[in-house]
Amino acid sequence: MIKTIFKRLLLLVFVVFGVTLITFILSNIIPGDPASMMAGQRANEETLEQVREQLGLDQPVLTQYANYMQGLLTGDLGTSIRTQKPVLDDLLIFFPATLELAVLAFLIAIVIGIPLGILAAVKKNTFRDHASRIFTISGISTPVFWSGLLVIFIFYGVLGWFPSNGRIDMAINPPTHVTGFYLLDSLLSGDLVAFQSSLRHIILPAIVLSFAQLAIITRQVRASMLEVLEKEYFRTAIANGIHGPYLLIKYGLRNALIPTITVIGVSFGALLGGAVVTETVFGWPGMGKYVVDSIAYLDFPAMMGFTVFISIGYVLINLVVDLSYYVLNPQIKE
Amino acid sequence: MELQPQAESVQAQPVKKSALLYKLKKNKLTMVGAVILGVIILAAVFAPVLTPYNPNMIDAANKFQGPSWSHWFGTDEVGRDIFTRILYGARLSLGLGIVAILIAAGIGLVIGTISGYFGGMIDQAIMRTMDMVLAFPTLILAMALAAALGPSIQNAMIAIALVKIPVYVRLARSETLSLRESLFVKSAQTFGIRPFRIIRKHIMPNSVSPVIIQGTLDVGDAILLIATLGFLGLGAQPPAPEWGAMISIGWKYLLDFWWYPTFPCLFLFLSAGALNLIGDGVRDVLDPRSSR
Amino acid sequence: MLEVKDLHVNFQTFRGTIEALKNINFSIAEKEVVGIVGESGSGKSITALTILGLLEKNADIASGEITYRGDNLLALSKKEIQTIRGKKIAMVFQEPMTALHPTMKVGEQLSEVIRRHRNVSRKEAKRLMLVALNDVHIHQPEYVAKQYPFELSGGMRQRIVIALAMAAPPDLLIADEPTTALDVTIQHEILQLMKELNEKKGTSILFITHDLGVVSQICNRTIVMYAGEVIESGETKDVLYTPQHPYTKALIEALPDGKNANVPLKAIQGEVPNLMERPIGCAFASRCSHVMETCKTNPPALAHWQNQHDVACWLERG
Amino acid sequence: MTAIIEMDQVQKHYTKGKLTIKALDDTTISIAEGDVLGLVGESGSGKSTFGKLLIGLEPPTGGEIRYQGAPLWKKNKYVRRKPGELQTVFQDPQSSLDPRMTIKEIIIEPLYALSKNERKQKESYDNLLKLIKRVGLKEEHLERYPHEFSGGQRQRIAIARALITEPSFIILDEPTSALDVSVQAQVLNLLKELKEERGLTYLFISHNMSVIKYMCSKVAVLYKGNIVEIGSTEQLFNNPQHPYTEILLSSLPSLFENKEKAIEGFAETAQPKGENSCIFYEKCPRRTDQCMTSPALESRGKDHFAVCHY
Amino acid sequence: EEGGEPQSGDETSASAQTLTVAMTADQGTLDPAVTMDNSAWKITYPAYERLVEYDGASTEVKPGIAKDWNVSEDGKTWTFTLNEDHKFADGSAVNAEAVKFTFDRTLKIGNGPAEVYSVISEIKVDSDYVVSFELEENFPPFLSTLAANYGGIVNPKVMDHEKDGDLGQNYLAANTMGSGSYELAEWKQGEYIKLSANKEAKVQPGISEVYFRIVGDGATQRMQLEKGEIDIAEGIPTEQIESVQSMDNVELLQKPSLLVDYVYVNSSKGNEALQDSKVRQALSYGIDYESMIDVVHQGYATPMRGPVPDGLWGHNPEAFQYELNVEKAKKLLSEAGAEDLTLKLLYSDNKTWWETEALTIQANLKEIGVNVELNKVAYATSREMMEKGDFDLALGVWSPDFGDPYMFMNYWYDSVNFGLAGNRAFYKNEEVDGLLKQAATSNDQAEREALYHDVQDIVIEEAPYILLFQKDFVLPVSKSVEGFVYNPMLEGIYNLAEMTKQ
Ligand SMILES: Nc1ncnc2c1ncn2[C@@H]1O[C@H](COP(=O)(O)OP(=O)(O)OP(=O)(O)O)[C@@H](O)[C@H]1O
Ligand SMILES: Nc1ncnc2c1ncn2[C@@H]1O[C@H](COP(=O)(O)OP(=O)(O)OP(=O)(O)O)[C@@H](O)[C@H]1O
Ligand SMILES: [Mg+2]
Ligand SMILES: [Mg+2]
Repeated sequence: MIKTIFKRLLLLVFVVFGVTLITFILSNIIPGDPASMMAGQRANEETLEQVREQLGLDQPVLTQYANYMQGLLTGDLGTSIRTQKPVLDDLLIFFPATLELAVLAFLIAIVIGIPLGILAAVKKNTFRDHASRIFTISGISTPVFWSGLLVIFIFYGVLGWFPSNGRIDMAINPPTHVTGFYLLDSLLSGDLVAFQSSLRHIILPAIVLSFAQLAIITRQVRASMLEVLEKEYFRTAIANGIHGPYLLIKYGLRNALIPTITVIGVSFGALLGGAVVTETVFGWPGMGKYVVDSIAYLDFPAMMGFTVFISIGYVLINLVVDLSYYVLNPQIKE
Repeated sequence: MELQPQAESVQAQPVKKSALLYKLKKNKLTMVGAVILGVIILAAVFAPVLTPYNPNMIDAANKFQGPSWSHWFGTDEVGRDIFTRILYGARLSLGLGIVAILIAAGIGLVIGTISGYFGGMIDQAIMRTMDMVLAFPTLILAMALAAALGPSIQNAMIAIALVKIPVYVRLARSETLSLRESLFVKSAQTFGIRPFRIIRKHIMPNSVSPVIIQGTLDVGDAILLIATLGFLGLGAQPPAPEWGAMISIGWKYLLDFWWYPTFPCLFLFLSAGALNLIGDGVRDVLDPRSSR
Repeated sequence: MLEVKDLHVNFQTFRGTIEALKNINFSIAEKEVVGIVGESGSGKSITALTILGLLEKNADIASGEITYRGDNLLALSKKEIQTIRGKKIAMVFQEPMTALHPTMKVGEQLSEVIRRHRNVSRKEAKRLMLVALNDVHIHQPEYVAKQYPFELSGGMRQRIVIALAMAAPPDLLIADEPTTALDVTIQHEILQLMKELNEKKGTSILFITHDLGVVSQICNRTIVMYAGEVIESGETKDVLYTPQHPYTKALIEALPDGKNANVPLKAIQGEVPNLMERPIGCAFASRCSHVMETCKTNPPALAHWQNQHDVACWLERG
Repeated sequence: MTAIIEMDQVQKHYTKGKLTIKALDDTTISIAEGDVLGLVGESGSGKSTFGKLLIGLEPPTGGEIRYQGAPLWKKNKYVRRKPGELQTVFQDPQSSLDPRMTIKEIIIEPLYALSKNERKQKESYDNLLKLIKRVGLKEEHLERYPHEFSGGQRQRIAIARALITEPSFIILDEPTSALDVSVQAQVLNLLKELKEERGLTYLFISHNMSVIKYMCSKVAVLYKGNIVEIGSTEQLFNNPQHPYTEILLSSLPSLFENKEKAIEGFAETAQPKGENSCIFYEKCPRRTDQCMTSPALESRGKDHFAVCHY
Repeated sequence: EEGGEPQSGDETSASAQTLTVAMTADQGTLDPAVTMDNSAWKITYPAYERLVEYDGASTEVKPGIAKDWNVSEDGKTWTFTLNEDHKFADGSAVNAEAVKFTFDRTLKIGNGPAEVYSVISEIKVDSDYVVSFELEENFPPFLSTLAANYGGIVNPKVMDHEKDGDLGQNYLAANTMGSGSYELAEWKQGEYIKLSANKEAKVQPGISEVYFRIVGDGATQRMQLEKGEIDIAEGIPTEQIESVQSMDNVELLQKPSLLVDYVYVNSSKGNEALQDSKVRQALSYGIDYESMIDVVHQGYATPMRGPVPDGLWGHNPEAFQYELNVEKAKKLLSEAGAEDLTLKLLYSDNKTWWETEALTIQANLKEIGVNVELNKVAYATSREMMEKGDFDLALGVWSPDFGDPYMFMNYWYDSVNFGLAGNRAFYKNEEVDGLLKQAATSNDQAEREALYHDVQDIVIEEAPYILLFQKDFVLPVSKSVEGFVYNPMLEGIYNLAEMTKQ
């Protein structure tokens, strides 16, 4: 097991290398000139040259890449063309916010999605199954900006229960930075006011963001559960008097979990990426907006940095997913 | 000693077909899904008959009209009839979304089962490549691919298909890992059946279920993604009546002109729902056990 | 203790309705060991599954009543039947290979069931689990407890399944071909174990098998099924040594007697009828060596022959 | 008669953590062409493992297995000389059948390992019909799926599948344990006929001694991964040499045996004191101090060997 | 906090000391020597002072740090005498050295702003409070450029923050070091930027704290405005403006702006037919200007008259303006032999209304038989395509950086800029070039105005641009806010120091 983990971590380097290389190649394919974006509309050729030189864009692509990788090894992700600040600094500001949102959304999706999927499977083709289907499909097929806006309109505009935007009230000082997660940090520092405020701020976007993943998890759990419910051993367990949650979880869910975990792992990446729209709608100060702006601006250092971050996160999560296969099905050989 | 064949031995019936029908009929929800999708498709095909408007005709005087008899779903910011645009858009959006996912799911299933079945170096190579693809934020990758392939609607579709492949690879592979150890696969191995046939005949049909579930859920996402690419100039160009684009432009008007984003959303929801119902049905049909 | 009355079970399939059980009547008294024998597909397993309410969704219990100590099992609510399964009536399934949770260690599976029925602590359950494994003659119980089913031999799995069913121990044990995968020595031990359970704890046993040898060894009474019907029943020795139904006779003749390896075994000619289109008359008519005209048109009912020995055949009634 | 299978000091050990399970330990045996070798033994004694090594499902951890003189395993890689030559019927029919294939597809599946011509020829519908009728299935079953059958019917499907390639050597792992007596009779008859017709060789794994007696020309008795006795069926049944064989024979429940005959069972379990004691020491009713050292395989007559001091 | 009562967050904004502005996006760098993004200027402008300032709502300048100034005969030397009581936030004096430092720094950094000042050849410190600029050539708009954001005087102490020879760029990207009434107090990225009063500033503001809050979504801004959580909402699109008018607590400011919306007609590199001025005229005749304004901006815009917008000197109210005339357009096209014309219209999502605009143009031109294909691309891509001339028609907006018609006339029509910003129409006319050169180097405003009028007549006739409209500045502002004066040169910039709140 440890050997496998170690091997996979080595491969992580390979993945990051590949990801950056591809990004780099792509950055040269996508039409657009970052220098011109930076120098502004009215810059003349000289200024452009100067900016290019400054950004190192005048060098051959391979040299640029080599420079980038060299920087990467020392933890230097370069300087953003758009914000003129080190990309790492920018990402460290935005990443925790996105991560906090994604993790919470993720938890919501799992906590609701798995039981809902089990229920739908057990009650196949009953009212409850259909209700869960409608609920989850509306989750996946209503775009986040639509549902997000509606939620803001209802819970902020009409009812006024939740704030519309931001991570915490402007008047409240954010908790001291430990994890970068406001919810955790405020609890750690015992600042209940901050906790309450950040909870109220995160709840709507997290729910909206979780909605689509919830659908996927629910449907996948349902499908795999249905397969398990038909298995002989499940019937044996019932005949032996096993029933209730233990039956559903240990005998059912456990064996239905492999495809579910797989989509969960994949969807966590999607959550990080999908946070973009949610963040825009809810004015959530996360990476999503930063990246979208960077894309529009062709801010490659920022895009690369983001990609590196996400890919490391992604690979780590899916490493856990892959390892979980061995636990979930001991017959699978490492 | 040879056993005597029964005199009244029944003629081999074309059971397969009847089994299919039986299952579909029994699965009322699948029928519901098929009917919904069928109606949408028919409406799209007969759009010119069903609506007097041209989907791209601008009628500035009638912009932002609410739903009425003359404009069932109202009009948009330049006075185009939303109902008409939804019908015409169905051809584009549904078609592209479904095809993109079919491609992605198909390729993903093949690669995933191969990767899972062979394991070892092949598996590592495939999965790390997939990790790379997946690790990219979908949008960046789709954008880059669409840009590299050249902006056209087909290429946008291909880009989305490519971006979506890894999900299916992972799903198919995870199922394969378990199936590979099952006795019926092992017995096929003992016959000396070649790996590719084992994958095709034994692994794929048995690992297709999560792929179908994911696929039918993904179509809606693909439609929205096509719209996003459209914004970056990489997909369908305006004024193509594409659902995703209608939604993404229209959502800003939700509070003032609710009908604008809502009806396209509704159709996306209906199609996604219908596809999902059909997907469940297909899964059932493919699974002989569920016919009992 | 258990009485099955007029049981009819059909399966709805797209090909039509399968009449899997037709007019089944039998009972099991306290402390009794009853055997059901019959060809493959004769409805033995379905009978067992019906008792525990574990039929597939497409099954339709057309009529009948199964009373267990006064309760009609078929009318019980889900909650009520749950308290009966495993604790009062337990079942050993036919196919040991797939009857175990594939990804849970066998010890864990067993201790869970023990905990459910005996209300003991985790530690105690573990101890009892090891005892139970030992009871079914598993060598190195500590080691095997930590193995997954796929790491065990067929016979070992079957013994685990048996241990599971006997965990409570139940009042009635339904054992559906529990020893098919066992070698004779172990089979012998398992049969001893069941006998012991029957004698010491008073557990009644419904023993489904097609191994007539086993039946002769353990069962007080034997029921012979054919095509979803009971065609003969009575004291084991009566049924086996003085079989009345031609089908029963044929079954006995089909056994290799261990004497002459050069003479082909006497298999029963023909096939079990298609349960979707039952013949109008006796279901065995087409294979029967003593077939008469009436057999083809009139189905014989199960009728008393002599001291508790019932037969469904026109022949025996002259 | 030439040996079709030769096993030389073959062992298969499973290790899990510190424990090692010797599923098969230093087994040397050969199966002659046209033989039916019965393999009996306690459950878990390694019978199926024996089969798995031959069919390529598990590599041996030691020793060499030769099929028609050529090694079957080369460095954990199974060498298949000619597909369809070696076939198996598994103990567990349920999980050995692909749930998503119809019976017809399942049965003809092994043909896909053959050359196209050969397949075309064996795949013919008549051929198929004949085959399924021989194993007691009906034509209408062909389009059904495995779950629609009873346990016995499934095993017949598995047998039909093994027969379709017209193999020369079949491993039958408890092929009839799931069958009712009537079908068992049909199947055994069938197997026997086929053997005569085609000169097949069987490895017949079973625990039903009367079936073994009926089917086999030679019998090997396995105990805890070791062959404790091997000999022709006649000799072994009439003159068992190893105490375990005796117990096996006597515990046979049969309608025809005298039920009153006292069964000589296992002895109370006794822990062996040394590392090298006889493997049966623990349960042997005739153990003595001599058994503290392990006995060697000795000849007890023509082609009859046993591992016992007595 | 049940039942729709105001959040604790708006207690702050309810206070007279706090103003909250909702803006749609976060800002990039705040370094005046780097940023070319005028939405960032709303933060930097109040944090810095310039030698001269725009005067109220007019495009003329008034004294700022400089109390007076003069220009040499040849127009090449500008001398400024500074006020002696302006102080940076750290208390140090704003003097001639600081002025010289600022401009030297900008030129050395060499980004977009340097381009504006590229005419400067040398800056001299004549005494502590007198500074003079030597220009390479006569450049009359020079004074005006000093009032723009890049003219903000930076505290030379920024060099204390220099890293790797970046002249403090990194520091100034997220900090301010000026003498304006405000300084940057806090910047929570992605959430808000907070300005607070600069204690050392000469002009002390009435509102001590200003929050620029990032609220990406217009609908949300609207709800926040209605609830009084914000005072100014920048991001409400004109389609939703109607609903703002019904809010009791909000007033809608509407002023003509200098933001001009037009179509580049690629006169050299696009479709060959476009090289014929008749075709270009036909296009200009093909647009329904009135309805365009209605559809695209709900009427919140003014039709153009010539390229120089109303509100900037040099504007000619008499200039010819095309009107919709389908017949004429068709006739012109057939004269030019350009029937069945198909043109590619390039635009991006840079401006929210462009999509509608493009659709309308497409529909309009269809009437005159010109088939328009829409080509919507990412902003950066559109920039590159424009640079390369890879389009037939392209949407553009333009607003002046300094208050001089030079910003329009010279940028757009001078072939010096052929294919560069402004002249993306790839327009070239030697006569025009000559006149523009003359206008750019004369120091006589009347003469310049006349010259520009002449040029306008020619370029309107030649029609390399379809001049669509001059967008109105529309801003919903809470009624509690007073003293806001809109200066068309300072689009999106607030005169915070003069504003108050009840
Ligand atoms: N779910 C089902 N749908 C349709 N037919 C079924 C179903 N389950 C069982 N049957 C049919 O019912 C009949 C009785 O089956 P059952 O399993 O009781 O046989 P059995 O007596 O246990 O045979 P065996 O000894 O082979 O296990 C068989 O013909 C079988 O094909
Ligand atoms: N994959 C495995 N991992 C670990 N141990 C295994 C594995 N497969 C088999 N064994 C062990 O090997 C031994 C022999 O198993 P095998 O299946 O050969 O027995 P068998 O003689 O066929 O028994 P039965 O008659 O019960 O089928 C058993 O103790 C079993 O637990
Ligand atoms: Mg059965
Ligand atoms: Mg075995």
